[in-house]
Amino acid sequence: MTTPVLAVTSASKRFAGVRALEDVSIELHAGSVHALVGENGAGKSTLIKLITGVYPLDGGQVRLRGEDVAFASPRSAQQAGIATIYQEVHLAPQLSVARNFFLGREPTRFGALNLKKMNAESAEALRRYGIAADVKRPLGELGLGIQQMVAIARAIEADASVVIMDEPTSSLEPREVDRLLEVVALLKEQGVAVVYVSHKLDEIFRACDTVTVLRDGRLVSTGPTAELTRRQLIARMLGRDAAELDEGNRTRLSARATQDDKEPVLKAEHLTRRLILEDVSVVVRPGEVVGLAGLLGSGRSETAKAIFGALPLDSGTVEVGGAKLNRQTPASRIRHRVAMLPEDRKAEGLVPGMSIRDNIGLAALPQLTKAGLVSRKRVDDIVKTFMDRLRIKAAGPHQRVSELSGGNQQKVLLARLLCLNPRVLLLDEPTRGIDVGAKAEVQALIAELAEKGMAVVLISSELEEVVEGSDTVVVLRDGAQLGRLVGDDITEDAIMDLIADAASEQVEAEEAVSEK
Amino acid sequence: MTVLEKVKFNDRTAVSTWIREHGVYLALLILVVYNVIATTNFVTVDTLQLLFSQLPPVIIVSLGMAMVIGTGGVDLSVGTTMAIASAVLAKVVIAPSQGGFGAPIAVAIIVAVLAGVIVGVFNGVVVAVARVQPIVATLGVLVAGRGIALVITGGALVELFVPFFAQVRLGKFLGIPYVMIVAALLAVIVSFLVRRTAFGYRLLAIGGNRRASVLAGLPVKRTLITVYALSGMLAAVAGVIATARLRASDPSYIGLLYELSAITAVVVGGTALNGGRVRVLGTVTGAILIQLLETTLVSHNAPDSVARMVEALIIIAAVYIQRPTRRSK
Amino acid sequence: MTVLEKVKFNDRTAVSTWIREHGVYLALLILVVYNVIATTNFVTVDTLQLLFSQLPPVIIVSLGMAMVIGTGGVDLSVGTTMAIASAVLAKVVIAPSQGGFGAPIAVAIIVAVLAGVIVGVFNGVVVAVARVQPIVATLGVLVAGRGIALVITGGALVELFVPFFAQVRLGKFLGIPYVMIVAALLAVIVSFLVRRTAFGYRLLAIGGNRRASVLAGLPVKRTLITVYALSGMLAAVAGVIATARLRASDPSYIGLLYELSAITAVVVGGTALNGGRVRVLGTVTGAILIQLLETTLVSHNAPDSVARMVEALIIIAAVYIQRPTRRSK
Amino acid sequence: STGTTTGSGSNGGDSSPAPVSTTLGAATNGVPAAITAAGGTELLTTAKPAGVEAQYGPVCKGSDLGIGKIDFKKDTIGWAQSEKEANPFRIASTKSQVDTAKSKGWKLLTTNAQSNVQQENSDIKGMIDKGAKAIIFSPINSTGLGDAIAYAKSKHVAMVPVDRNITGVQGCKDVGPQLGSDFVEQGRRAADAMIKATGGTANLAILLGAPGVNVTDDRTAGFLDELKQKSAGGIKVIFQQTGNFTREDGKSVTETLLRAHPDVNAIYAENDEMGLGALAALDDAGKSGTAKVHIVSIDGTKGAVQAIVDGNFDAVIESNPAFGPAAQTALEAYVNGDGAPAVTITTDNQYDKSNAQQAITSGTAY
Ligand SMILES: Nc1ncnc2c1ncn2[C@@H]1O[C@H](COP(=O)(O)OP(=O)(O)OP(=O)(O)O)[C@@H](O)[C@H]1O
Ligand SMILES: Nc1ncnc2c1ncn2[C@@H]1O[C@H](COP(=O)(O)OP(=O)(O)OP(=O)(O)O)[C@@H](O)[C@H]1O
Ligand SMILES: [Mg+2]
Ligand SMILES: [Mg+2]
Repeated sequence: MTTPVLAVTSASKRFAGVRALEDVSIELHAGSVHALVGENGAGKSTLIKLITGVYPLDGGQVRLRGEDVAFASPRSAQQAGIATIYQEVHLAPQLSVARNFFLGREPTRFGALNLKKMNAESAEALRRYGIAADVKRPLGELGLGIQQMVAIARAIEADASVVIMDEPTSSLEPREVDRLLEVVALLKEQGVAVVYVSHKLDEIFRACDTVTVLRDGRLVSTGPTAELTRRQLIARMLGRDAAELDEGNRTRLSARATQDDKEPVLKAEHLTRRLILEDVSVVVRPGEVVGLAGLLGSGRSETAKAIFGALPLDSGTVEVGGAKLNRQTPASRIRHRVAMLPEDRKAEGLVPGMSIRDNIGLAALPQLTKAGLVSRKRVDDIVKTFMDRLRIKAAGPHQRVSELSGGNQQKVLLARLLCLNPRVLLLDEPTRGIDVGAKAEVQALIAELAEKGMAVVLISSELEEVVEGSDTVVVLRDGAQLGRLVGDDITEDAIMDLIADAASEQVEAEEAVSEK
Repeated sequence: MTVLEKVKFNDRTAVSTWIREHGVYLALLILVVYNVIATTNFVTVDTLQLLFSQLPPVIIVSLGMAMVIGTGGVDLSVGTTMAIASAVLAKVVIAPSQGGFGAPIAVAIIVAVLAGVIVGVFNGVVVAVARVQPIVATLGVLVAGRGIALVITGGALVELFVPFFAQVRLGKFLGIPYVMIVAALLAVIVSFLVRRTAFGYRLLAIGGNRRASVLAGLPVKRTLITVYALSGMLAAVAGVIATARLRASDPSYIGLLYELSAITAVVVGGTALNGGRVRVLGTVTGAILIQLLETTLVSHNAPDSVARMVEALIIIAAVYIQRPTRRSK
Repeated sequence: MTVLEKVKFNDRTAVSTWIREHGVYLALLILVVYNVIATTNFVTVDTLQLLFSQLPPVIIVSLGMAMVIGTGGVDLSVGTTMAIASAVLAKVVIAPSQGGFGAPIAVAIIVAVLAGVIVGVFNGVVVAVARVQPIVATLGVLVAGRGIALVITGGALVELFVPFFAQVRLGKFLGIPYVMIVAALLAVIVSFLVRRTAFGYRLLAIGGNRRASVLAGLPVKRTLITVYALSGMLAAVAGVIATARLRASDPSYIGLLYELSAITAVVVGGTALNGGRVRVLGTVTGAILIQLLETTLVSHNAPDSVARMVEALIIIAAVYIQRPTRRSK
Repeated sequence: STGTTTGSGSNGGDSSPAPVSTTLGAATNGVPAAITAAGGTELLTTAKPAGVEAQYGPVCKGSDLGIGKIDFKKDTIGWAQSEKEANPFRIASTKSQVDTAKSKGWKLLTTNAQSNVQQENSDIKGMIDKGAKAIIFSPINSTGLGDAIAYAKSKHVAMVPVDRNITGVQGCKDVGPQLGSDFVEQGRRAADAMIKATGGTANLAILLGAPGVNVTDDRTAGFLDELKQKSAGGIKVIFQQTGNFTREDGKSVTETLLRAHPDVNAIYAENDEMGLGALAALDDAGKSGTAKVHIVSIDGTKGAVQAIVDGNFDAVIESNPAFGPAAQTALEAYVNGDGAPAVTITTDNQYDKSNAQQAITSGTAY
C-alpha cells in the first residue's frame, strides 16, 4: 500500500480525571474514505480534535505525508490542508451565510474583501448542495439542517487533501444525505483522504472503504468495510457477541390497538404564525405517536414549539386534556404536563455549567420543592431513578453535563422530561447524534411510553424513524399542512409523494403567475 | 464499561487546580502574611475592628451583585441605589421643620430599603420584560439615580443626628461590630438562597442558559425581577449602613464607584461574568481582599497612583489565576 | 429545488423592522425636529459648529469601542487612555526646563498615539492570550491608568502653549472644523475595515463565536490584539484632540467617563453588546444623538437631575426599540 | 483614582476689589468685630501675586473687546457652576449668584458642569447660543475652558470668572475681570493656625484633596512651605493621603490612619468635609477633641465652625463663595461703566475659638 497521507500513532488523551483516548492509531489514505464508529463517548471527536490541533496530544504522534506534525492550533492544521467539519455546527450565527462559508479563507482584492465574489461563489457552491438560501441572511436564522449543510460545503470547498467530517448528517434529510454521499464519492475520486464519522450505519456501508471501531477510548478494530456485516459492526461497537444481538426494533413497533375510541389528550388546531406556520393542526390521543414529516425548514420544529407555547401565535388553539390553554408560554404547558425535547440540544436544552443532576431536576423543580427549599433527597432519588432507567453513562450525578458525550446529553434531557411524568411528550429529533445502542434504547423507550398511555409527537430527520415509530403522520411543507397519513398508509413513498405533489403544484402556480 | 474513569491526580495537577479554584483565598493569605511582617501595629484587635467597620457595605452590595452576575447580568446601579436609599432615609427621618417627615428611624430604614427594592424591580422589569441588556438597563439608573437622590434631599449633604446610628457604628456583640454580624448573616442567607432554594436553582439555570430555562418552564421573568430586587434591597441596606457611618446622607458621594468595587469583589472571588455560577464565600473573601489591600496601601502611605496600579495588578492577576482552563468550552 | 423561500413582508412588519433597525436615526430626527420648533436660535450655523467642535472626541472613541464590542468584548479603559495620551503629549512637547523633552508637536502627537497603542496592546494581550474577561482586563487599566497619567505629568494640570493647537481647535475646511473631518474620515476607515477587509471579517466572526473562529483557523489572538490596539489608538487620538481643545493636559479629567459615553453611543446606535456585529453609522449617529440631547437640555435650562433622567430614558428606549426579535436565538 | 470627582475645592469671596470700591457680598456687611480681630476681613491686597497687574493690566473694559453695553432689564446673562451643588460651598456659591440677580431683576440662566471640563465648555457655549450676553462662571480648574472662552470672545460676550483664577489667558484680552483667591495663601494660613494650635510640635497627617487638582496642589504647597519657613521642625508630617474632598473618604482614611499611626495628634484637612469625616472617625475611636487631636481645615462651612465651638476643631480658614454681589457689580462696571479691576484677590475670614460662636449666630459661616 501507499504511504498514508495522514497517520496517527498511539494517540492518547486524558481530561481532568477522564481517559478519553488511549493508544489509538489510524492511517488515512488518499482516495479512500475512512469511517470512525463507536458508541457515544468512545472518543471519535477527541481523536479528530487531536489531529487538528484543538487539543495537544498527551502521547503519540501525528504524521502528515510521513513527517511529524504537531499542530498548535486548528489554523495550522487548516493551512496544512486538513479541512474539518466539527460535530456541533461551529459557525458564527450573526454573520451572513456567505461570510460563514468563507470563514478562515476569505477572498480579498487589494486588501479589501471581495464581497461580490463571496456572495456569488457561496451561493453557487450551496446550490450545488441543493441549498438556495439567501446567502446574505444571517446564518442563525436558518434551520439547523441548513446550517449543517453550510458547514459541510464550507469545509469541502476548501481544497484540502484531508477532509474530516464529524457526524455531518445528524440534522440532514435523506435527500441531503444522498447528496453529501455523492460529494464524498467525488472527493474520493479526486484523491482526497476522507474521515467520516456517523452513527447512521447505512451511510458507513454505502460510502466508506475502511472502518475503525473505537470503544471506551481504545481501538477495537480497523479493516475494510466490505468484510464486516452490520451485525458484526454493532457487536464490535458495543463490545458484545454478534450472536447475542437482537437488532430488534427495526420493524414497526407492535401494531398497537387503534386509539380512535379515546378522547384526544392534545388538540392543537389551526396553528398560525405569520411567515412561519399556516393552519397546522395536530391531534394526539393517549398512547398514540404522531409523527411530523417534512423537509428541512418545513416547519416541524416550529409546530412543536407552537404547541409547547414557545412560539407566539397569531391564531389557533391548544387544548390539553380538554382544557384550553390560553397562555402561550412553556411554563403553562409544563403545568399541564406537556413536555418538549428541543431540537437544538446545546442552545435550547442543556445548562452546560450545571451538573447532570441539576439538569435533570430543572423542569420538575416545583414538584421537588417544599416551602421554597429544594429537597435534596427527592432530587437525588429521582435523578438516580432516571439515570438508571435511561442508562446514562457518567462518572456520577455531579459530573458537569457539558463533559458528557452527545448521546448521554440527550438522555439527560429525556430524563428531565420524564420526571415531569408528562401526558404529552413533544420530541424534536430525539435520536440526533446518538449511537446505535442508545438510539435503539430511545426508540424502545418512546414505544414503551406510548404503550403506557402517553401521547407523543415525534419529529425526526430520519424518515425511517418517523415511518416506523408513528401511528399517524402529519406532513408539512413551508409551514403548511399537506396531509395526514394513518396506520398502514404510512410509508416513506407516500410521504415523499405528498411533498413532491405540493412542490410541482407550486411550480405550476408560479409558472402561471409568471406567464401573466 | 465507561470511559469515565477517575484517574488519580498527580500532585502538580492537584495543586494547580486548587489554586485555580481558590486563588482568592491564597491571595488573601499572602496579603495577611505580608501585613503581619511589614505593617507596624498590624496584629492588633484594632486592625480587625477597622476592617469589620469598613467592610460591611462593600460585602453587602457584592452579595447582590454576585446574584445578578450569576444570572449572566450585571447591576451598575448599586452605588446609585445606595445614594437613593440614603436620601430617602434622610427625608423620612428628619424633622418636618427641615423638610422631612420626622418618622421614627425604624420606619425610615424600612422605607429606605423599600426604595432600594423599587429601584431593583425597575431594573428587573427592564431586563426581564423589556429584554434590554442588563448593562444598559442598569446604566440608565446609574446615570439618572444620583439626580433623583439629590432631588430628594434637596441638593446637599444632610447631617443626621440619630442615636440609633451610634449603635450601628459602634455596637458590638462579643467584640464583633453589629454591622459585620449583619453582613455575615446576609452572606449566609444569600449562600443558602443560592444553594438550597428553588429560587437559587433557577437563578443559576437562567445564568447558564436563559433560553433553555424558558423552555424548561421556569418563571424566568419573575426570577430575574426578584434577583434585581434583591440586589436593590441589599444595596439599600448598604446605603443605610454607609449613612450611619457618616452620620449624614451625602447623595453625591455615598456609594460612589461601589458598582466597580462590587464587580471586582465578585470577579476576584471567582465568579465568572458569564453567569451560571455564584460563589458567595469567594465574593466575601474578594471584598475583604480588596478592602485589606486598600488599607494596607493607605497604611504604608503609598501615593495614590501607585496604590491604583497595585490594585489593578492584583485584580487582573486574581482573575487570570482563576480563568477557566483551556479544555472547558 | 429550494428549501427556503422568500416570503413577501407585509407592510406592518416592514415598518416595525425598519424602526427596529434604524431606531437611532429616527430618534435623532425627532430630536432635531423638536429643537427646530422649540429651541430659539437652533437653526443657525453656530449650532452645527458647536456640535462639530464638541463631537469628534466622543465619535472617535466610540469607533474603537464599537469594534471591541463587535468582538464581544468591551473596553473600559478608553477614557483613561485618553488621559495617558494627553499626559504623554504634554511630557514630550513641553520644554526641558519644565521637565519635558521639548520635542516638536508632530513628534509628540506620534508618541502620544503610540502610547495609546501600547495600552491597547496590553489590553489585547490580557484578553486574547491570558484570556481574562475584557471587562476585567480593561477595568484594570481604568483603575490604574489615571495614576500613570498623573505620574507622567507630575501630578497636576500642565498648560500647553502650542500654536498648532489653535489650528486643531479653530481650523476649518469649507466651514467644517478639521477635527470633524478627521472624525468623519476615521469613521469611514473603520467602516471600511469592518465591512470590507479580512480583518473586519475575522473581528465579526470572533464576536459571533470565538470557539468557532478558533476551529475555523482564524488568527483569533492576533485579531483581538489588533482590535484593542486600534481602540487604544483611537482613544489616544481623541485624547490629543481633547488636549488641544483644553489647551492643557489635565490627566484627572481628560476622558473622564468617556467609556460610558462611548458604550452608550455604540449601544444606542444599535450594536448589541454580545458581539458579532458593528454598526459604524449607527454608532456615529448615537454619539451625535447623545451630544445633541445634552445640548438641548442645556439650552432649555433643564435641571441636571431632570437632564440625567431624560438621558437615561432615551438610552433605555433606544436599546429597547432595537432589541433583537424573539425569533433569532 | 477614577470616576466622578472633587467635592468642594473652593475659594472665597467676600471682598472688595482693590482699586475700585464696589458693593460687597452679603456676608461682609456687618462682620462682627471679633472676626475682624482674628484676621478676618482685612483686605489682603498684599497677597496679590507679584506681577498680576503687570500681566493683566489694571482695569478691564468691555469695549476693548468689542463688547457692547448690556441692557440688564432685557438681556439674559449666564451662570456656569462647575461642580454639583451638593456641598455648602457650591450651594452658597450658586445661591449668591441667583439671589443677587433676582434682587437686581436680572434674567439669569444657570448650568452645572458636574465636575466635567468638557461639560462646562459646552454649558457656556450653549448659554451663549441661547443668547446670553455675559457669562459669570466658576471654572473647574484654572485652565481648560479655552474653547468656551474663545467662543465667547468671537461672539463678544462678557466673561467673568469667579472663585478660581483663570491662568493661561491674557487678562482683559480673553476674559473680563476675574475674582478669585489665593489657595497657596490659604494653605499658609492653615499652617500658621496649626503651628499656633499645636505649639509647634505634633505628629501631623494631611488629608489631601482630589488628586491632580490645582486647589489640592496649592493648599498643600502653601501649607508645607509655611511650615518650613516658620521652621516648625517639631511638626512631623507622618502621613499624606487623599480624601477626595469628601466626608466619606475623609472618614475612612482617618480610620486607617488611626490604626497605622495611633500617635497622630494633628490633622490638616484641605477642606471642611474631609475634616468633618476625620472628626467622625476620631469620635468613633473616642479621640475627638482638640486636646487629643488638633484639626485645622479650609472652607468655613457652618458644620466646621460649629466643630470649633464644640471644641473639636482648632481653626478653620474661610473660603467664602458668595461672589454674587461683587461679580455682578464688576460685570456692570466692565460692560456699562468705566471698567473693573482686572484681578480681585479676595480676602478670607479665619475662625477659631474666639470668634466661631459669633460667626454662627451672625450667619457669617455659610
Ligand atoms: N473537554 C472535555 N472535558 C472533559 N471530558 C471530555 C471533554 N471532551 C470529551 N470528554 C470526554 O471524553 C470522552 C470521549 O468524548 P468524544 O466527544 O470524543 O466522544 P465521541 O466518540 O465523539 O462521542 P459522540 O458520538 O457522542 O460524539 C467522553 O467520555 C467525554 O465525556
Ligand atoms: N429566526 C428566523 N427568522 C426567519 N425565519 C426563520 C427563523 N427561524 C426559522 N425560520 C424559518 O421557519 C421555517 C421553519 O423552520 P423549522 O426549524 O421549524 O423547520 P424544520 O422542519 O424543523 O426544519 P429543520 O430540520 O431545519 O429544523 C424555515 O423556513 C426557517 O428558515
Ligand atoms: Mg463526537
Ligand atoms: Mg427541526
